[in-house]
Amino acid sequence: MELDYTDKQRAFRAEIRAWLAEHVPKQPLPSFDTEEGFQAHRDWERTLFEGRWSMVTWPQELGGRGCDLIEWLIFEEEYWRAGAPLRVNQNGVFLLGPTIMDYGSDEQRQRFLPRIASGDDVWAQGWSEPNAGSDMAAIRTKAVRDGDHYVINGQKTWSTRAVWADWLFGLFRTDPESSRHHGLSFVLVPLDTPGITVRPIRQLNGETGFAEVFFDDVRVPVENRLGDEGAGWSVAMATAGFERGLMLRSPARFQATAAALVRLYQANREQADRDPAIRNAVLDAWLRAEAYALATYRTASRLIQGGEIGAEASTNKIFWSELDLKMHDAAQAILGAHGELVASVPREGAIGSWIDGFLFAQAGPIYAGTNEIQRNIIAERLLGMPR
Amino acid sequence: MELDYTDKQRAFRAEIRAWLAEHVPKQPLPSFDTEEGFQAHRDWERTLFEGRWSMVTWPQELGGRGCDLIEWLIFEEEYWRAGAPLRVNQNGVFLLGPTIMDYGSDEQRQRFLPRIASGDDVWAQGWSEPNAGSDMAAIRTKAVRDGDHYVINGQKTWSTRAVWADWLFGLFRTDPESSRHHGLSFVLVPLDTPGITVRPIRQLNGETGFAEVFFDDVRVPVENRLGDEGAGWSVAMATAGFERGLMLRSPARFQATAAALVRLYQANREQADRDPAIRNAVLDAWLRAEAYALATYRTASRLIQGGEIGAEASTNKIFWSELDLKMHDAAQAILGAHGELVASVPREGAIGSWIDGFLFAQAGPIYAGTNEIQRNIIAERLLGMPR
Amino acid sequence: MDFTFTEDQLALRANVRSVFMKEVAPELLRELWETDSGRSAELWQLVTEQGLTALSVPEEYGGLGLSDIDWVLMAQEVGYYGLTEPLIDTSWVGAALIAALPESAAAFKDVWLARIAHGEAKLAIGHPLNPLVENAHVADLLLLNHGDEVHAVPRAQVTLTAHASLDASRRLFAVEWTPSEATRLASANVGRTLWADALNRSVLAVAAQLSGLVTRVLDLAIDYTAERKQFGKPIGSFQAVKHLLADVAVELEFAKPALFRAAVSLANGHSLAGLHVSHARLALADTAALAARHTMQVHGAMGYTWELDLQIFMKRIWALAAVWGDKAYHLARVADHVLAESTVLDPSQTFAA
Amino acid sequence: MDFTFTEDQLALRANVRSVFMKEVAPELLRELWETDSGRSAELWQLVTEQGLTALSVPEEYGGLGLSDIDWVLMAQEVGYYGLTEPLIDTSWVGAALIAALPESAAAFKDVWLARIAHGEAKLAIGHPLNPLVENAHVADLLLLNHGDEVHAVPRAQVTLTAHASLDASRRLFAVEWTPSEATRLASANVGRTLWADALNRSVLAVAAQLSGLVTRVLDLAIDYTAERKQFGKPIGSFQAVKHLLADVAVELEFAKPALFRAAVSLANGHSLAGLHVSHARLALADTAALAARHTMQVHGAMGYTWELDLQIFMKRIWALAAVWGDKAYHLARVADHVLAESTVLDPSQTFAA
Repeated sequence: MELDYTDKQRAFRAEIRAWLAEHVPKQPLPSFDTEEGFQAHRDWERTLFEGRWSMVTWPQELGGRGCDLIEWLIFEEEYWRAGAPLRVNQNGVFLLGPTIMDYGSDEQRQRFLPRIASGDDVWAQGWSEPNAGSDMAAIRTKAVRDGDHYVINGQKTWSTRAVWADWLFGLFRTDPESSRHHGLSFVLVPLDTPGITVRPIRQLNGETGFAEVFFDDVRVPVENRLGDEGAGWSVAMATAGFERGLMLRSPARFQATAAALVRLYQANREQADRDPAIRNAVLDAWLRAEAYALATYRTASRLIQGGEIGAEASTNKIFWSELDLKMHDAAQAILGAHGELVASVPREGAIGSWIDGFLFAQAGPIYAGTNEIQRNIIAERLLGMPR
Repeated sequence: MELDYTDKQRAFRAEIRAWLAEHVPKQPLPSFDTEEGFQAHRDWERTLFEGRWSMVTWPQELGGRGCDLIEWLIFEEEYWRAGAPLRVNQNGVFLLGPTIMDYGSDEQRQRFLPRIASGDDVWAQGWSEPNAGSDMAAIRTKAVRDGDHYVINGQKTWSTRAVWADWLFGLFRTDPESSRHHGLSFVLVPLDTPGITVRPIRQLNGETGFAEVFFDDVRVPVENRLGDEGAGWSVAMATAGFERGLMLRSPARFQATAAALVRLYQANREQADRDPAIRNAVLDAWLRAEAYALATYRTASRLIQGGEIGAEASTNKIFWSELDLKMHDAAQAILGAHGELVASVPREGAIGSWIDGFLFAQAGPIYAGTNEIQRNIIAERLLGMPR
Repeated sequence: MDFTFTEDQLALRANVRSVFMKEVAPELLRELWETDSGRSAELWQLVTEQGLTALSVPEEYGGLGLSDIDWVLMAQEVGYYGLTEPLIDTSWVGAALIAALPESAAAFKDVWLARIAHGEAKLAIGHPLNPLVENAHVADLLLLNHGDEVHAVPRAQVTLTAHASLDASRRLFAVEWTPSEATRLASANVGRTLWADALNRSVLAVAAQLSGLVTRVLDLAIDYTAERKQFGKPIGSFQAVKHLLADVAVELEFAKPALFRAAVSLANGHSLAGLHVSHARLALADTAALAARHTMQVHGAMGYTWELDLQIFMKRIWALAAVWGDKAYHLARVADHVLAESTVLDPSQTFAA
Repeated sequence: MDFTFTEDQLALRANVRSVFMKEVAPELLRELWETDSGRSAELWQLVTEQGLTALSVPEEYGGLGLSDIDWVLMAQEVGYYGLTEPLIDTSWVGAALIAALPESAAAFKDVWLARIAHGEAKLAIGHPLNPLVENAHVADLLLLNHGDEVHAVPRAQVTLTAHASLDASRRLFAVEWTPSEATRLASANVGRTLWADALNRSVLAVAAQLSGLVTRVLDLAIDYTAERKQFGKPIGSFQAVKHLLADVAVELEFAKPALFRAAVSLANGHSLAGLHVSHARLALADTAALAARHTMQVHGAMGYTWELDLQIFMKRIWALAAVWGDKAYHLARVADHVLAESTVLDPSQTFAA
């Protein structure tokens, strides 16, 4: 057990810190749930790519740096510390990218990965359907084989980034006779294919972070399938594992919020200390953000030594989503009567005002598998309790 | 809505307060889970009876005072305020007594009620069996009709007071072909009947508040059945309703604990305020004890006007049991390193030291139907959610 | 001792409820979000016709002379249906404040209480506990606090700056104004009591609205979880979903009696009315925060959408969290009582005046 | 940067675990409850044979020279199996304190470190944070604090008064003694650092035991809920029961890394070792309280019995809640760091020395 950074790691931190200091936009970008903001964030992805910072864990030949997970954590720490923009292509960089590396053909790797890295292709998710939310195996949208193509009919929903994205990845039922998680395939779909209709979903804050996607005889070449036909479920499980696990929410994100919360408390201490429990909530937030970072370093160390990610992906999901709620509850308690005001209390970093963060935090225990589902998984897989 | 006490109610309060001031033992009685303590508590029941205070809601002709529920609440408030002994015959006075009044024959009323009132018969509960806990309808202990008798074979467990009590009431399967809540009968069993073996169960604190009761060809006259043969479930549900509901835990009990907690906090304020959240916990305890009293007055008012007790019995059970846990957690936090010491921190009132109360509070969310079962009941019966 | 509402009170509530159910639909609330004023002349006429504007105006001024106990039931319905017309500030809190003005303001009382009763005036109330004044833009008259003095200022004499709330129904304004002899209705000495009462009444009104809001989000969640199916059955049949909503039901069951006691204490001028009001406020704010969280959770991603009505009521819950005093403020009032050496902590004091 | 244990460390743990599993059975713990001393010569011999008494005694004194990082794994097992021999106070905290004594105490070190390594001495430690001294009745030597001075007092020179804990395994004593030149091992100036380290090490030991205890009660609960049936199926298949235990598993998953970081910081003399130790202690105390409550709940009434082993470990959890500093004490240490103006709150500082 060795908890010091190596000289190489320190140098890496210094390099990214310096680069970010120079390149991070001085003014926050507009929300990527607007057309203008989406474009600005895509441009930022290009800037990152030019600095070879867009996907540091990817191999050198793909424009990455071949970083291990510890370096990735350092990168994320500096990224959030600098208040750099949110990653509009998170779906591509953190979810699809690693999945293609593991399950894609050489041709697919060549075709898709560079355009993810450069921000040329921004990706949307296509998991959920109206009747397949927590119960993802209930997917019904069909992809019927017709020669060299699949013909897709049906509907996806909660498709993150789909309003402005270029491509969508998702699970489709290629065997019409199948049920549950059999007979599904993982298919990549250009969102400009004829027959696709994207209907934005307005969310709590009035913006449109996700969309419904309707498929009406949409023809997609068979070579867009990732993995074997009918083997989509296991491919998707790998992707979902990345999602819930290490990549979706890096600790640095919550450490940034916790640090901002401490500063908010310090700046309003007289107001805040009228309720003596607020100090405890602030300290607890900081400790938990720290604990989340420690657990991630521990998992990263284990993975570097050849371990595999397991049910701790589910414990992560519960921990960060509940921490995020608690931190924003504490912030609202400090802000008191000013808490409900939309525009008045911006906070440092990229997440916008506290009330924006408060609304966004509400979604945490729901997306990427509700926390109830995660608790089932923990009980059954980590603790071995009966189904 | 009229939230003042009447002159008659005020006079009643003054009367019981004066009587208690004169009669409550100056030294706490030994625990009624010991032979000596059981006898001392039975004597106290007799003292109460002589003062016509043993069951104030019972009719005058049975030695009660015909009090309504508001007067009962006033009685309880004064009883707990005076730190009077726990009621060793709670099962008889609060659970079986009202059940006999509703479901018993005249002969049964004559036979059992006066001896409950006087403390001559102390009653044990016989609900649970080893495989029928939360799932009470899984009862298997048989009572087979043989002429004028039932012959009982089987086992009960968690039988409160059974170690020293005179009688046991419980549910037995009188129709051997039946299943679930059909074919059960409510039977009253003298604990000195041949064939009964009582094996005390040691609980967390090392004492024996309940017991296993084994029945080996135990013959009980048919006239000991309460209600019709096979109708035991509905009789028991009425009893269990009293148990979870108004009678089992009067608000005054928790108000007494909350007041003691406030005094503990005030006496150790410097120590306690090192953790600023403790003040909030103390205030929250006081408010919740107050809320529990208010809700009970509201239910009592409704019942007096002819309403019926419903799923709020389940909300009560959850509320007081969680409140009791929280109050004792707060007390332990105030006591700090002294909290684990068994003998050193007695508290006013009848419940013994804080650590005794802490251990006892652990049972609250479990007995009389676990809080998980209560939440199911609330969801299904109060909120109308699907089974 | 009788902790139940009268038949009359329950009948009045049933009537208002059936009217609101028909006329204050979520679609209307959404439409009003998009309008400049956010307020509706039709809704105001509706509450006037229902007699709500006259509810607690004394009979000698043409009102119905009802009490805080009647109002608390109305305010629950206001919360349940999400009404944001300035009814409570005008016809409950404002009317009560004006009715309590000393004899010296007799002429003012005559004019304004009659207008209020007839639905011809809207009021807004400004108090240091709230940084902004709700509904100032549609008020004919603003009752404003100036170091405990009570001032009555026509809208024409104030300058308003709008501030957006996360709840688009709430219209909040910073108010610039100049106190003068002409605007002063009551001195600081007299005003102190008037403001204390207005504060308690406003806090009670917030608590009552939260009570209605909790019931509303619970109702929405119960309906949704009965219809929505996953894994082949309604999600409402899963224990985890049941327990999330049962938790809310338990808290509500024990918050409502505190609300009703507070109404009685306030109506009767009970010396502990402030304590009782703060108790109700604390219990309902906690319950409402839990209700928003748990009902959102059982809605899954649907709860996060603009499309479902849940958002309307969740946002109201969040927005009301610190209106008329935050948790710290009300907890301090409780501490002042409970921790005072002179306080007798004895159950016989639960209702004592 | 490598946040994993070495093969050697894990092998040592596996060995100790298999020995404890066989030799430190719940039945033995129950038997010891009934004895006067509550301690067992056989168990002490066992830990000596396993090399645990020599674990962190420096090699030059005949020990194994291992570190706090090795010890934290051992202390988890001590917690899991409920061992209450004075092993941690003697061979970890006590040995480290004695090893750190200045050269002036060389003769004392020679004698006592050798005795400790060979299992020939038991120590008890007295510090103002704890009102009572554990295991004083079986200690050959008491290390006692006197205004930061370190005193070493043979048991014959102290007067003991026993106090019962709710955990019958814990034997606690008020200690009367007279500090003198003869008993003083280190001045206040030197002692201050020694005591600070002893305190941090003891806090870490408590946190590690709590970690083991949480795992133990979880294991008991998982077994029980798999076997116990209600409504025709194992209660462990009910969602409410699953979620009660999953909640504990989540908290434990994020408390353990804090525990291990604290061990590394302490072993390396990290300037923030105290903060890291307090973090681990807070996280594990909260986790353990939750674990006791939730595992008790899923056991139903059985959990409330003397008969089941659950009580042995729950009571230990409750008893350790405020040993070597309560929540307030450790939270204050966190506040001193986090809220200091001079502190840089930056993720690059997570492991910084």
